[in-house]
Amino acid sequence: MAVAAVHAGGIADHIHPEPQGFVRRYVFSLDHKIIGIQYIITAFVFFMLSGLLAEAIRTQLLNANGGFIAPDTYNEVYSVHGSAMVWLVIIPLLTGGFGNLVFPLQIGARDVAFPWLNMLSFWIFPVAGLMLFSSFLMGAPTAGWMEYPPVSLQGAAGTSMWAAAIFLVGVSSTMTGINFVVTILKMRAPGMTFTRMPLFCWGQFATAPLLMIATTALAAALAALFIERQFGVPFYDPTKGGSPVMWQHMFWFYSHPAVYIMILPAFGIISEVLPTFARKPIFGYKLIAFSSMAIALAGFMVWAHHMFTSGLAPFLQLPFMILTFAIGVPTGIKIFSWTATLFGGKIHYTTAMLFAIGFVGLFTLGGITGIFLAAIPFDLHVHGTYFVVGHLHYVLVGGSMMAVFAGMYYWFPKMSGRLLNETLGKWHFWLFFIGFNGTFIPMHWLGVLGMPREVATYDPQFQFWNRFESVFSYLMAFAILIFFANVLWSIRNGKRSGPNPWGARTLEWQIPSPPHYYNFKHIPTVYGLPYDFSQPLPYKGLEEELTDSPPPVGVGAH
Amino acid sequence: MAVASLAHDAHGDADQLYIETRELRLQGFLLFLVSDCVLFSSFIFAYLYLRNSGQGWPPPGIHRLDVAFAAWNSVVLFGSGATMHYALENYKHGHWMRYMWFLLATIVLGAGFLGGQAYEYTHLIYGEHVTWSGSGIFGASFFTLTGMHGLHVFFGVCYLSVLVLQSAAGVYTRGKYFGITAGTLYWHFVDVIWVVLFSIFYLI
Amino acid sequence: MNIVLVERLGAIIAGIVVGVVAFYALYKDWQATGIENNVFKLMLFLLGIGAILALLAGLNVIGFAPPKGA
Amino acid sequence: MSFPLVENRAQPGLGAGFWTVTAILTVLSIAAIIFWVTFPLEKYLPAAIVTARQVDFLFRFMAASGSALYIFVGGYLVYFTIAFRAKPSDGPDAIGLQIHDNRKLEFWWTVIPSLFVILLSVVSVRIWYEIMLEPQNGLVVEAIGHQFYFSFRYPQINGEVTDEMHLPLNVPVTLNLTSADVIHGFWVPAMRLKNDTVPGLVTTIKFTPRLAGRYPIICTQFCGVLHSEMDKQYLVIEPKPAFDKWFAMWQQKNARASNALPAAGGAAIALQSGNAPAGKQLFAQKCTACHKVAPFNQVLVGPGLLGVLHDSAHPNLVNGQPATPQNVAAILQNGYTGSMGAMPNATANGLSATDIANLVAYLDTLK
Repeated sequence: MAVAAVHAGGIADHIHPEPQGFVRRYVFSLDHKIIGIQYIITAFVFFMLSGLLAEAIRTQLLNANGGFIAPDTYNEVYSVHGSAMVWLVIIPLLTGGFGNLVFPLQIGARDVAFPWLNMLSFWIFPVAGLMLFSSFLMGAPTAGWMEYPPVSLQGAAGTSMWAAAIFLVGVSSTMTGINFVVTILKMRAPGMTFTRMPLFCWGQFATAPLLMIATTALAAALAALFIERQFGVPFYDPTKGGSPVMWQHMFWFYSHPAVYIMILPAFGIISEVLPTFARKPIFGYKLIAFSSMAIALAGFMVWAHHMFTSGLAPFLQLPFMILTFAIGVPTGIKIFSWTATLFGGKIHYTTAMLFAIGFVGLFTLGGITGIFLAAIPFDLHVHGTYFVVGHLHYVLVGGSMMAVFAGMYYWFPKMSGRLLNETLGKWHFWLFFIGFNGTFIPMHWLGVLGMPREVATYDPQFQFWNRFESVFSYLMAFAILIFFANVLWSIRNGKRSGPNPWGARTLEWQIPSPPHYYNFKHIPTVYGLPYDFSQPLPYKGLEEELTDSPPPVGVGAH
Repeated sequence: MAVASLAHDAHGDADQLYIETRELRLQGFLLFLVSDCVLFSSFIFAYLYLRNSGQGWPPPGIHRLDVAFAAWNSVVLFGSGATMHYALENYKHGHWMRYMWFLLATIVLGAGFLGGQAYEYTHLIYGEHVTWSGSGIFGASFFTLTGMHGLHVFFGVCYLSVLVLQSAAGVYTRGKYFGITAGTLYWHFVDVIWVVLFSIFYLI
Repeated sequence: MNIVLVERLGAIIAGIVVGVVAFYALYKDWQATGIENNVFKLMLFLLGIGAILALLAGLNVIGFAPPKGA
Repeated sequence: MSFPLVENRAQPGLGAGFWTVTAILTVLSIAAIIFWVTFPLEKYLPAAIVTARQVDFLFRFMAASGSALYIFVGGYLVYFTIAFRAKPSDGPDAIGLQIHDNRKLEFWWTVIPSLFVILLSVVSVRIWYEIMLEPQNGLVVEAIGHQFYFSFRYPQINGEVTDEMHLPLNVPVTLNLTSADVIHGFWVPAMRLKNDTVPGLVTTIKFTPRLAGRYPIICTQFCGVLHSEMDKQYLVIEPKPAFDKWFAMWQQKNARASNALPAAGGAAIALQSGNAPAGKQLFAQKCTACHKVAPFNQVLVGPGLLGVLHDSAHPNLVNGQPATPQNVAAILQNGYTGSMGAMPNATANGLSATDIANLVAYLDTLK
């Protein structure tokens, strides 16, 4: 891959003058770091909103005949909870938030390839989020985040609003995907070949094509649903010749790559945090990098393992089962490599490290129940039950959200120049860990015994475990409130962190935090993988970064 | 045509920064076309899935489409593809007037294709009462797919007419003409999509 | 001061403040060229339109008000 | 000059602590395997059909191997975190062993999981075959999903059974599933088996009941506001004599109830010989909205009509009558409101007697 050769006045040297005025610096900013923080803040607002919905669900399930909210309101609550968490919290946080904030710094670029496209894709996201939550005013979607027709065809007006909102978020994801692919391919620092790129960038490089290709497949399905609901064009309505199973194909063809969009950046975060706090290089760099690509590619070929019970021809289900088992192997390699990274290290128990180790522990459990679900005979038993709900929360909350918390504690100093409070962080971790496990372990057992998914009332025999889960879910919610308090408190009076509080070796820690708007005064040249702590840093040209000499502004300014 | 050659032709008055950002913009635009292509292929999957899940095709009560007329319409569109290609080549070699004529020819042919589509739609809807939501999965898939393609062609025609105005106003110089390259790529993309749509709707 | 009035007042004030900021910034950067600035101007214009809509909604000019009884 | 990724760093011994922990983890995982193998799953969830036990076996196999794997991974994770912590004596910038990778270890932890994946695939496919290749020739029952209840159709009982589904012991069953409105999920946890009832599609599950008892039927695919209420119906598996008594009771009940058509041949419609091409023309105008010219199980609203008058194995008409030209003509004349929607009668369709004759003649040509 030809590395962007350095010519006089090229992208590497071009520093545009500092943006002036409040609107240009903070509202419609072109700076990937500000856009990253905007993504993170908006995503955490939506995280709080759909977290409230989650607690409404748990309160409703406190007793077998419900009674907290009416059944149709309950259906709206869990549908918007699912949709908001997937499309408005985890995907934007991992791809838009951390993606924008960190990986351009790590590859030694001044900004992403198309800053205006970055700004545009951010500003679509809060609008789409408000559209999704406004669907409550007109009868929100009730058929879960999957919205299977024909039920979703009978839904209230909110289902069309849901389709439009998710279409918009899809457009924003596609634009981010294009932006990131071009940035990683073309704008790495000179000397940074692919095998010298930090693993978080590998995570983004594996995710960006998924963002770009898979999302448009969903856009077509949503457009067809919208047209059918508004103009009666029969795509999915069986009485007019359409086929509801077709929606499932088109939806899951997007949604399985989407779950890999939600976990590959999380793998990237963990592969950055673990070696830094174990003070030793990541174990098996090449294997982790290539297994991310393998997972991203295989993600396109397994979508029908969500449809083993929906009338798919029996012989057609076998390849999907075996391919899904096969994806377990690269994921296993990553988990073993992370565990091996801790071997022989000097481990510092910072909160980010606790979350990273917690991630490896919990995600592995989610991965194993995923293999259970991939086996057709067992899936015929537990499809559409709380076993599935347990599995997906283990990989999404125990996986992606733990990695997001690890990322927040790790990169908050780089964002704001201040450290998050460690004692509050420890409280947050331990209460979250206990609350999370208490909430989601019993779900596996309820699923096997016979509690179906998406139900407002259930068989009284499951009442004990449901109450057990609800109590622990309150504990988990309280832990997350501690996190928000920690962030709000630390912005003003957290300990000053300086450029490199963790002694990390990737490029973003060699420049002041928060970094200048132009990131690097002179783009460094990279001549090695930075992870070996016993070697000097493999970068050249970073001498002036920490001095306060003025940047060479205006060279080649257009 | 080698994509790289598009970006590395005569530099003219473009400075180093423009050359490097042009490569980025070219790659970004191509990836946009890829994602748009996935949008079409998802709808094509839906059409083919519906087609062989139901009864014979076209469904009873709907006649086969008029292949002859559509074939002529496609020739018009492919012709506009050719004129667009010549427009770009002439621009690169500096024959400015010929570039303008070929660009105008592309716009006329593109509009002609849209006219042909409009005629076929009115004939189908009012003549044979085959409507978008009224005639089952045939109406749904045919009108949605060809309609979406038609919208893309319409947007292409608008973009090219803006291109004509900009070229007349002298926006594009010897070295800086990415707008024209993007327009050509988009137009060829729209042609390729029509090749696929024409074959799956009219030929099989 | 019932809730409807509070909402209307909020909409009017926000509409005015955001509208003024948006159109002032738009006026100041009107000459800027280049794709980044053009998109920036487009977003400012949309923000201004949104502010005007909020203002009109606040003044009860547009938007269906809930019937008197509700 | 790039940094070679080699492991010539001083390769430390694994240390005594490592092997003691490994021993403990092995004991723990053996205990976990024993736990899962001996776990009395059937005490909590009876195994109502023959293949339920195979699914339990697969569950125990995966649970045991999964627990063992998780105990090792989790165990080493916790052990390394505690054993290799930065002790205060190490000083602030102490660094760990700079191991980049270990080709041999990486080789084994790619090969072993791949072998396990192959083993798991073989086990799963074998059990999947047993579920799919259940005998065909048993009792054929239809379960139809409605918004918020399941109804069942048995051969020789005309009309539908809407309260409970009864099945005789040890008689292979072929259950055809379809739906009248939206997608439901027909699941009996005791059978470890489920399938969605998709409107416009007939899916089948085959099984052989082995244990008498009353087992709940639960809807697992969201189907509307009262989806959570759709767990009130039961599948009752009982010995043959009890089943026959129940079956006979329902035959009388439905025979009296269905007044749509007299049970016997009834007043046979005076059927002249119709002209098929005219019938074909009529069929295209009037019938294609709900019927396809396709095999019986290709359901649009009504079933496919290919070979309706010729296919001996063709189930009888929706009103329970055998598919003879007279009965088809009768149903065309009088229409029928069944579970799958309403078949309009002749007046609603605007069919004269000759039209009916032409249609029947055309249906006759559909081999």
